[in-house]
Amino acid sequence: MSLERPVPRLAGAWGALGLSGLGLAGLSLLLARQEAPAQLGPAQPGLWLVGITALLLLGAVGIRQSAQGEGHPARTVPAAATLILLVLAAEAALRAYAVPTGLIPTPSKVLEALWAARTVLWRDALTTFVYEALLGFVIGTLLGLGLALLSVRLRFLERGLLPYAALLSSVPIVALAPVVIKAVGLGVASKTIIVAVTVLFPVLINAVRGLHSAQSMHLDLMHSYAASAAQTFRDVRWPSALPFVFTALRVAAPLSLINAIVAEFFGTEGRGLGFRIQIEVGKFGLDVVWAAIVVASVLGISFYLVISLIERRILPGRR
Amino acid sequence: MRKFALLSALLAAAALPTVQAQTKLTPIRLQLKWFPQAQFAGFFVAQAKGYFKAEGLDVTLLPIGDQSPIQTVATGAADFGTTWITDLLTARQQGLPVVHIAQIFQKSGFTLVSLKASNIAKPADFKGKRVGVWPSGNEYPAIALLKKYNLTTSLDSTVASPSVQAVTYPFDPSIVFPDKVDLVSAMTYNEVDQIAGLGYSLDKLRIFRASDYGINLLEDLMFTSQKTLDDKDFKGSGLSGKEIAARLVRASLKGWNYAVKNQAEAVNIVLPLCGNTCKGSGTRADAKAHQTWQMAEVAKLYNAGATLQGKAGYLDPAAYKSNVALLKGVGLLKADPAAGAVDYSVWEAATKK
Amino acid sequence: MSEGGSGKWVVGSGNGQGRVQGMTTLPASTPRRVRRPSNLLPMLAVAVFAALIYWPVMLFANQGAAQKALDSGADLGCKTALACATQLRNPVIPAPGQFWVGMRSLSAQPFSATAAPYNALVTGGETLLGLGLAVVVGLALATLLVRSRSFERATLPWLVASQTVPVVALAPMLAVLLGQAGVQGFLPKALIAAYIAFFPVTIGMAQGLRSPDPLQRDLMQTYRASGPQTFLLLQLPASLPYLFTSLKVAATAALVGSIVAEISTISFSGLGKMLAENSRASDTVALWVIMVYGAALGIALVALIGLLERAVTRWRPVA
Amino acid sequence: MTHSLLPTSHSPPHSGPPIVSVRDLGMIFPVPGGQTVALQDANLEIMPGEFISLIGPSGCGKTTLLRLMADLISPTSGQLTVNGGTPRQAREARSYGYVFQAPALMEWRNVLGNVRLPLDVMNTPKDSRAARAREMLRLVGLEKFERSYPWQLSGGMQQRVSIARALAPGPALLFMDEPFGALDEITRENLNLELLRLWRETGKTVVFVTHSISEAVFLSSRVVVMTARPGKIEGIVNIDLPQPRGEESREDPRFFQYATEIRELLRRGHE
Repeated sequence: MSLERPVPRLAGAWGALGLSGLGLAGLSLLLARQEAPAQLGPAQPGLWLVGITALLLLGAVGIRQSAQGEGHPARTVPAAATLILLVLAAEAALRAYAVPTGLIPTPSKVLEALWAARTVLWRDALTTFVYEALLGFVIGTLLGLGLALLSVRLRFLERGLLPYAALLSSVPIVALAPVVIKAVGLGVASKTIIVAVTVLFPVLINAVRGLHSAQSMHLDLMHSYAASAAQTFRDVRWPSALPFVFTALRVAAPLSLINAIVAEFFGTEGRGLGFRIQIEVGKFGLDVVWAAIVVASVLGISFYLVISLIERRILPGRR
Repeated sequence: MRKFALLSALLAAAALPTVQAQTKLTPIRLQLKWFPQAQFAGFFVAQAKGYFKAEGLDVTLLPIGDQSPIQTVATGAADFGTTWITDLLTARQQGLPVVHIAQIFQKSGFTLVSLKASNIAKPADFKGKRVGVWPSGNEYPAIALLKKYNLTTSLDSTVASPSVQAVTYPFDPSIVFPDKVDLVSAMTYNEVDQIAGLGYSLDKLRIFRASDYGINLLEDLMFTSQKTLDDKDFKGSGLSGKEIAARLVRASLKGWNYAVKNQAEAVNIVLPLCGNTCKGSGTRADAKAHQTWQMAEVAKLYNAGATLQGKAGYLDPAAYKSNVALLKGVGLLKADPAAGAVDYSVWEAATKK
Repeated sequence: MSEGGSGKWVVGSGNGQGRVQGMTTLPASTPRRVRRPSNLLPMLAVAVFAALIYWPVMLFANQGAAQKALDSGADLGCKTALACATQLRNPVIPAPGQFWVGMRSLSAQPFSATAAPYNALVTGGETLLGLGLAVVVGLALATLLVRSRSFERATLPWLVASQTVPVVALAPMLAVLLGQAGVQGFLPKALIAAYIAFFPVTIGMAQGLRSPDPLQRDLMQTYRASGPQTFLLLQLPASLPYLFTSLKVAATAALVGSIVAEISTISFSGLGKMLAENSRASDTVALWVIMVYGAALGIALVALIGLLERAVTRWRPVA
Repeated sequence: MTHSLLPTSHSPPHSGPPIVSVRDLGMIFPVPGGQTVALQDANLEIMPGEFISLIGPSGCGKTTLLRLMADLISPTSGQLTVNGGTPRQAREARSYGYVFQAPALMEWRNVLGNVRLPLDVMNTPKDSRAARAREMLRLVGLEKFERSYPWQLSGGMQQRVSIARALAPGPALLFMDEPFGALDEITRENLNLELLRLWRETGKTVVFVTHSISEAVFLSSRVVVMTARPGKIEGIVNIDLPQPRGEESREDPRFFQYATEIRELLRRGHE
């Protein structure tokens, strides 16, 4: 579709990117002196903003040029440069407008908080990610797969239960959190259960869909070999179901972390990223709040990537 | 002829604003700290009785859930707000230019409640117990109280083995009490009655009022942003922000004075305004009864301290100083707030005192 | 519940996703067009079974809570845990009678400010507006992604990352910032819903815009069709089925978004606001009623999108 | 777009300048780790009114040659003129119709809408589009199906729609890339007859890519035999069977001679 120049012009790209990045970093440093304002609103925000926008545009040109071609840098530089430039621009803009930390912290403040609160955030992440999200994810997946196998074997169950599962999957599960926490308690277990329930339905629905996706030609082939039901399952049904299951898992992975955090808003025993966010919001420690969000985000992406990696390992050559 | 008519119409339109400046009401958004309930009776009364209008103000009262009103005011989404002093001072520490202008409640209504059967007789007994607190900035009275008795909580991330296990939950005491915690947070005017509604009549409860133990962290106060106070012509009203603030405080205090004197009437004004939050819980799930309780309790918080000396709305400097000391003690404040944190001139202009 | 008989050309099969590796579920092609027996009877049987076990499950859940309350000396107006189980004022699971009373009291005057139907309509409206915004943004982003490889390389990783950010943590701040810009009331919640919904829509649309086969593109080239003509006559109609599939996924998420936004921002109405209020007032029965309304709303939204899909993509064979 | 579709006196071949002229044409595709010579030193002239078939094994460059003529790709060497200009000019003048291996119909347009598509794109007068599309449908015998959607038609019917679509703007030149390759033998022979009738009635020049020797002999006035690796033109066979042709033409002894000749050429290229 897009007619892009075939000649990589990385050299020019580096120039534009470097200039833009250095400019934005310089602006931020210049503006650093303008901290601790008496009130919202800068001296000359318009002027600063024009500068920031101009540098961003320059960076955009650089990003465009660096994205040409098929080399490794052409595939990695643009995304990295986008992040770096946007972070720098946010830093400069927030400083130009002298936005207080209690409202939106500058990226540098968030980085500082990330470092200063590293042990606390590490413990919180451990609770939220490992015990709530990951455990709930595993339980929900296993339950979903089990139910899927069961309902594929028992047609009655499939026809009676699955329509409800599909309906339930369009129910906002957050509404469940207060009730589960009330019934189960404030500890980690209630969050694990909530995550498991949110993972269960998509896995169940996709697994059943996948188990039915086997091509009839393949099934006929197995039939012609007089293969047993177990063999047919192992060699045809299960492999054709896997891509569907992995699609559900990839969606569910980051979602399980987010749901664990949401569930923590409804009660904790004093641990977890959701708990930390609530506590720090109360103190207007928004730098720590954003640090927690960054941690959650990085964990969510990593979880997603790991699932994708496993998928590629298990389904070689299918993607 | 036509041309002339048009011209005169234009002239009239141009003249209008100056003529209307006296009669046109200035729109004001006042951010309450919670959903509508008798906790804010004074403001609702001022609204219903036309006290705001008499001051030339057209006030919209905004409700909020468990967030801080500070942010809505600091960003200009609201012009004025009510909040707790802890909230205001921590916000200022983080660079949010908000200013205290009037103190409505002169006494803290924060309590920790336990069952008498659990044999917790004094704060020292809290050691090793489980305490339920509300996150998002409402946990500090509890922390300060515990701190006073050298107890540490799991809310403090620097403490390796806390002597009290704190749990967080979203306000509803029935989620945790009494099976999941030994002590539960409760405001005298709200949750105490809710707990009673769960089937624990007051004689079965032991109520530790923070104020009884010298932890009198002030609650509902009125504040605004520095920007509003510095405004020379607030929203084109021709009046300065300070003058508007003074009028708002004057009308609000008038409302409050009326509400605490005529509690039944105030409750009747509040009832149609609050939705599902009006009702208590359990056996006391009756909106009117619960709001009547609330009004009576709130009146006690209003009629205390400076109010008793005829200075309703005044922030007693001694109380303020002890509040700051408390918050520094629990590590929430790193230093004394700048002098600009409290602006007494608004209250003085409002009360002519 | 399958997308049965969607025709050969809906090629998304749960794994092949072209350049964009989305996190969204895909239109599954289950090309069998066999008339299956009605699910009504099995569904009914499952419903009856669920109704039958509801009572013992409810008794079990509430009896424990009642026993604990009685043990701690509460006066519940009943003597034994079993007797109390059906009349707790804030039960873990409401007895059918309690639920019915709660349902009636919250639905009696359907359009009063405290009634569930009215608030469900508000939430539904916010969600629909959010979905509408998501479609606009998603279409714009998808067009850019498909048109420009530079844009795709620079932004796609961050679009994926945006979905790992716990929006609930951001919702209050987002609402405050929007409030500063004068955006208040209905719109901030719709925007938060849109934030959640835009990603699946973007990925679905990008896939859809790429879905026309090369021959169809060549055909347009032989006509010397302009870029906009190819877009309007080929790519856009080809992407519609993908759009609706992704919208169904997005609808539930957007609903969660607007409910959470109602809980955590200044809100005068909506199911989320009701949820917050009633949770403060310890009214569990009301929470259950609101949950049921939320579930019905989720199902209604998905059904509405399904209807719209049938109306817009009338060329597709009926399953 | 001025070409009439109505039966004209069938202009005899080899009159006037060639409508397509191919000179020393070469096409090289880059592939991972090297390059593929898809077409080498191709030379060919196509006269107005001719029915030319390109035949050869997979990879002999026959589709490449057709796509070069249609300006769907650009050559790496040599000259190519179509309709007296460059292929690009020919495409931009919308002077040819193209029928693909698959029908490539728009699933969301009904049969009539699909035939109307080129008219919509080319912005012909709005009020005449539907009439024109119906006329084309009549020509391929599908006038009763104008409201059907593609999925409701058989493969053969779909391909007929795509032929009607290619004819709709009234081009003088028709490029057909194995249009009947995916169809069964009976359907294919029927469509062959129908195509011949269309060719006779409309006087178009057809360039037709096929795998099938008998199809090529039956349809063409000349058959261009191509061989693979590298793709090149092995020889050109004049098919001198009488017109109009019908089922009986397949029984003609010369039919078999031509088929044998083509087979020999193909074999020679294979060795």
